[in-house]
Amino acid sequence: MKLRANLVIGGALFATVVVAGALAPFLAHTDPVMDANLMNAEVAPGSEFWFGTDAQGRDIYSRVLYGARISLTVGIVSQLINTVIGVCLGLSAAYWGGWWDDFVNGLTNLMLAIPSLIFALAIMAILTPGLTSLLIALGLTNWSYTCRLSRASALSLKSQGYVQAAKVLGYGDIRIMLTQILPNILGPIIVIGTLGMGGAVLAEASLSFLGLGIRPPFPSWGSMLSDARDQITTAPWISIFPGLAIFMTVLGLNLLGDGLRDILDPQSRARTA
Amino acid sequence: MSGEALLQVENLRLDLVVGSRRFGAVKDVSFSIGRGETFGLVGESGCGKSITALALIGLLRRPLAFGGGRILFKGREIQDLPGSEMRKLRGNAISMIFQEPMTALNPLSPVGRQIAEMFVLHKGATWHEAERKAVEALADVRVPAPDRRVKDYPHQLSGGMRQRVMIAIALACRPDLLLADEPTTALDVTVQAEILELIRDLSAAQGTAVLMISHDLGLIANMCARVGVMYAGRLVEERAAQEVFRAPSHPYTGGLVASLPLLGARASHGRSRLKEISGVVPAVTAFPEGCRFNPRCQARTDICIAEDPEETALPRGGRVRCHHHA
Amino acid sequence: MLNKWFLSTALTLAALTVQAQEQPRRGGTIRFTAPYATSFTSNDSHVSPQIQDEIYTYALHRSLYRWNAAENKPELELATAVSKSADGLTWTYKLRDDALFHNGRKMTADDIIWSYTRIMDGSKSYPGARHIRRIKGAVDVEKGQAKEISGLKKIDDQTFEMTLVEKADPGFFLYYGQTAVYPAKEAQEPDFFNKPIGLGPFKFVEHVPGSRMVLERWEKYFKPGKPYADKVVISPMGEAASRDIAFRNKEIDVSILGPTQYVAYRADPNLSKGILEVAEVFTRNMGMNPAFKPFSDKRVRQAINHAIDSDLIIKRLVRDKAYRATGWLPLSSPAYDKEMKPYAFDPEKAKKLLTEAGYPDGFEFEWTATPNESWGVPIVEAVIPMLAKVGVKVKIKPIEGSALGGTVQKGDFQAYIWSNTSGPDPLTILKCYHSATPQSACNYTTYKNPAVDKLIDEAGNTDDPAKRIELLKKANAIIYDDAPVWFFNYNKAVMAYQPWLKGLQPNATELALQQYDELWVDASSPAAK
Amino acid sequence: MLQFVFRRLLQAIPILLAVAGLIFLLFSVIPGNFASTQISDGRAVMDAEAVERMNRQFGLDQPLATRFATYVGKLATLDLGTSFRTRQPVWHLIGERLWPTMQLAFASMMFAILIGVPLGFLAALRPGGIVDTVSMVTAVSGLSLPKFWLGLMLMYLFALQLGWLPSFGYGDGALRNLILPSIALGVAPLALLARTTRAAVLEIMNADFVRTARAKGMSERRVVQWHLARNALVIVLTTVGLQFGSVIGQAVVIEKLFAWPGLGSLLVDSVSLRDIPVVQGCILVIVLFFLVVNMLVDVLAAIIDPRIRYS
Repeated sequence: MKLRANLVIGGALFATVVVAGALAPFLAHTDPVMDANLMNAEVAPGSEFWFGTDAQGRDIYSRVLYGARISLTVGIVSQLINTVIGVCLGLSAAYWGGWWDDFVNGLTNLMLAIPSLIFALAIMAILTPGLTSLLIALGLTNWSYTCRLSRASALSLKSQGYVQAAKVLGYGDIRIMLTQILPNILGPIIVIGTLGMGGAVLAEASLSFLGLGIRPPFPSWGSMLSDARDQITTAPWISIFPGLAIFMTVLGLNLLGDGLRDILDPQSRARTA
Repeated sequence: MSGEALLQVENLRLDLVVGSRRFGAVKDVSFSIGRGETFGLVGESGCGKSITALALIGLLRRPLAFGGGRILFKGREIQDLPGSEMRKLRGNAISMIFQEPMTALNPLSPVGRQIAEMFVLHKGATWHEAERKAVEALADVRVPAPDRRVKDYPHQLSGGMRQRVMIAIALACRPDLLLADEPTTALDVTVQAEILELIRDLSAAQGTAVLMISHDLGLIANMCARVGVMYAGRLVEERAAQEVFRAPSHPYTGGLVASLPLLGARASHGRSRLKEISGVVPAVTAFPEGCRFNPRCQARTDICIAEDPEETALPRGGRVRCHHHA
Repeated sequence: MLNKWFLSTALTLAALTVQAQEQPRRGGTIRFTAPYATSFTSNDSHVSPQIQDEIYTYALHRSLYRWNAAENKPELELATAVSKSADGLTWTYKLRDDALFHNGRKMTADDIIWSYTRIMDGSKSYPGARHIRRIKGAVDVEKGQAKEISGLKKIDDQTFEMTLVEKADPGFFLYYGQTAVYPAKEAQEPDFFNKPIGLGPFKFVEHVPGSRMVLERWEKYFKPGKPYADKVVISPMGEAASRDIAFRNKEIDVSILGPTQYVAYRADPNLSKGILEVAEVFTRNMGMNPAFKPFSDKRVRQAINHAIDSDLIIKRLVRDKAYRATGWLPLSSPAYDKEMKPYAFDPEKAKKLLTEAGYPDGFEFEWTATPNESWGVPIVEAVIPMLAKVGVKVKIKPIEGSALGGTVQKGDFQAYIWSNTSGPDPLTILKCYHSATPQSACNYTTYKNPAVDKLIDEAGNTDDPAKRIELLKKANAIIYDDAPVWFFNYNKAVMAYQPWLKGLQPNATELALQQYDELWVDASSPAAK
Repeated sequence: MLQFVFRRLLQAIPILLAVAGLIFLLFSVIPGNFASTQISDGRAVMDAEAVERMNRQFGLDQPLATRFATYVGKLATLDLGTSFRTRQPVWHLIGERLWPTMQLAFASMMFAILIGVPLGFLAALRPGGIVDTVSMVTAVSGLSLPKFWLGLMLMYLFALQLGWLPSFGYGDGALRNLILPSIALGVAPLALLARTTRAAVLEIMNADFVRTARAKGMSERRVVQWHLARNALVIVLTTVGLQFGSVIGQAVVIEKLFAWPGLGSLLVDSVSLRDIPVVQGCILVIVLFFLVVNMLVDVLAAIIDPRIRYS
């Protein structure tokens, strides 16, 4: 019952963002980059500009729509990278064991010990600020939980009959990992990935605040919010709408993750909460 | 089973609550246990025997709920007792041993303290006294070096030892009734016999009545004078233990007995699972019309599908719930 | 024969202070902010070239000269008189005999010579070396070939002689905080910088790095009756939004404003009463790299200047917190030419110039920009559509604020947008456009024009100040026509101050640098005590 | 117990070494150098020769292998090097900043624990109830807010509008100054702790030993006091330890916003100025701090949970 509410509300919020991003060219009123028009600078929200305009006179409504693309890209791609890294390392460590397992364990502990925002900050400073760099920075720094989880789940599955059977049948290691083990541990991994997407969207905002986020021409919500922070007392709408968009998206992803967890991973509520 | 039964259960009904719907997980179950008597409840998992025990001790949790009937303990109705009254009985007059000795003890607390809690709760003992009594209680359940063991944590003990601790807890306050829910199922075969012997000896010594719950008919037969057989939330047969084995009256009981490899030789209980009865126990939400055993019954006729059989008293004592009982 | 003139230090207080009528009140705490970073570098003023650190140096230390904000020129601070030799290279200073370090010891010529020698320590790369290097023999010390700067001679305790490498007015480079005078002996103690002492109006109390520096009145400061306040607390606050809230919450006495806050403060009936504006010597510009083919053509560079509606950007985006640039030298420069007119906004002409230069369909270039609100990406974003109208496409190359200098120095750009100092000394500044100046120094657009070289050389050699100004104006005009950069604007620095803070000076070199000995707080300050 | 602590200490050493190597490699390829950042304010001017001299002075002209050897050699003697910017030992700079960061980290965790854990507890006692719904919705919302935005809002509300607290700065290290930044930093761990506690309590509520406790005839209050609380605490503790990591990470943002003189703001400044020795030192100390906190948490957990102690 409550479980459904999580899923429905979270899913609806997330779907809204996805649709907004996908249909941005149709829904947007203006081009988010080219249509700077200083004659319209800092117009308050109204019938012409639904969310008002920013200091450069750009339509915030349109920019928020296009921003959905960036935030979704950041969330989805960085989490995909994290998940792939985490699952590959975790599965192979559990499956092969030995020195490789020790190595992966060490690496995971190392990653856990460096706060991920600081790690991402370092990577962003090394690469130049931009979308690709951000995807790399966020994609390389948050896989430790996924890795631990997939390793632990894979370890418990490894000795099970059907995996042993697959071995006897002469299936290759990789094939067994992908066809026999992976499908059975996917649930919790999807949950972590969903929650991680929200984290990535927030991390983008934090990095923008520190001057190391995505820079133009992309209108990312984080950079919009960060750029508008000294206008909070004078033109609050410039930061309120991207702020709300971030809030809605992350809230949606968190609720979705919770809801998915109740369905996909009922046992491990406590550990990954 | 003289007139003054210790426990009397009448038409007990327990519901599984799903949303606004209630399913009778246990229905029309009646039995009684006399003082000092050992009564067995047997049946496959999911037949309602464990929740019956939980209902007796007032520990039903959502989504299960009390649905009707009466539970008389020493002649007093206890099914509607307020929480505080029930707590005075629980552990004190009625206590319970669970199936899983591995998890039934608090892992963060020394076993001595977990036993001592009983004396503090029910006997108003100070912790100091209680700890001392805990050593005695451990000695009673034949744990070697009890004065040292009391300081041990559950994970330091073997499964058999833990079950002994559970028994010590359950019998600490010398209850009138002990509910033993599959007390040996999770244990090594070699340990099982010792634990059963312990329960039998101590209950006999203290005059404690025992409700022994198990899926293992052989075990029940060894321990109990009388046996109740449950299937899909109903008590289908209730008779003296020897009678049940000699001439099972209900087809389900017949199946159970037939599945035993050799009476008395309880070498490997694991083998005795009810393989010979084809099919599975139906889900609570999908009990069949008519006799609940009819989909699996080889003696099924039309009436079995159409009508729910009434309880019938058997000539040699006991009851059965079957249109075609032997 | 010596060509002699004296500079008086006895400047009237009235000329300097903004609110001169009131009688300064003694006591209280001045709660200043250092707005350019989240911390100070250290307690050693020689170590950092940043304005941020000069903000505390102004309270703690003194240099040989000080900047007179009211008259917009340097004046003697630690000396009472100076004389110049006929060749204009040797300067003789008569030091004041009432300047006491915070331990009570009197300053002598040794302290100045030692301080300058320290700055030239080649193994330390002190930023002030850039200035001291103009003294003869300083480079030898830097290279380790000499122990002493040959161009510095002590005559007696209160007199010393300084010989320069070339003609220049030392006032323009020896007023920086990086050339502050330390007590020679004491500064060599190992724990000197835990509790540094100087000649300034306030002495060091504590420095909580990243939080604040606290200083208290130096009773024996050489200016009688000064300073007024008992204490100065300077908080480094790099985050504009936090500064805004702290200022509105009356927790700090001053704040440097950006464009958006400038608008907000002007619109507020209370806050608008406490705004100090000054035309600062910073020129905002887009540098164009002639190594990038289109920008090697003067007509293209002019076309860019014509294609951008700078006035509109200044009005709408910079919120009038800037003055339209009419050349490199800014309004507050002595060589500013009032006759110069800015490039007109004329897309037609821009289009024509581009066509003449062979780019009828325009071209695309990469524009390196930092996140800076006044001279970074936000400006570029507003320019993009304007340039698009004449066919020029812009790709923004975003870069971290601190990486800009290094990138430009290496010539690793097609175009950049920056804010460069364009004062106070016009000669020093225009030398950046001398072809002999390498790109890594400050000729960032590798500008080269023999006519400009000649004018600058002449200006450097003349002894007649008026003639020098004339020559520099001419050079400035040529540079303007060559348009190595898009001349965007001169910064209008804006400081918001609380009504109780008095004595602020309109310092055109950098508004955040205030002489604390002239500041005072009236009784209405929460920290008036 | 001592043996346990000792073992955990030993485990930390390879991690520290790996971190040291990793950050050295990362920051040896970082574009730009300290010298050239010095002119980015457009005021200072420095020619190529000066830049080169400075780089030579900092040893940046040496080949990578040599630099690494020097770095490792210094580390072996616990020398973190000298700051490019201030020319002071890195230890000295870090020493000045460590206490404020620890204050902030501990204060925000205390805030998170003192509110989050009881809240999660209350929520779990009546799952689906009003307390549960409200607190969990609030928790998820708290998790979904960008930190600096939240910080700004707190400043705006409590400092500017209500005038209750100072909006920025360390002051004398007084509690007044600590409150707003700790709240801004503590909201996310609070939310996570509330959720973890709730989940842990719910899980343990259904544990067999809790059923045993009820079967003993204990009141719910006793069940919670004697059995449930400590078991939930072990799960919560682990989360607390891990949350310390993200709190120290996020402190970077909050310290910058509130002008808090901690390691985080030193780190950000040093990254942008390419003051590499300080960056390396800061990260090492942050990691060390995290490891120490987690070790303490583990020791605490081991005191409560004998299974950890003996495994």
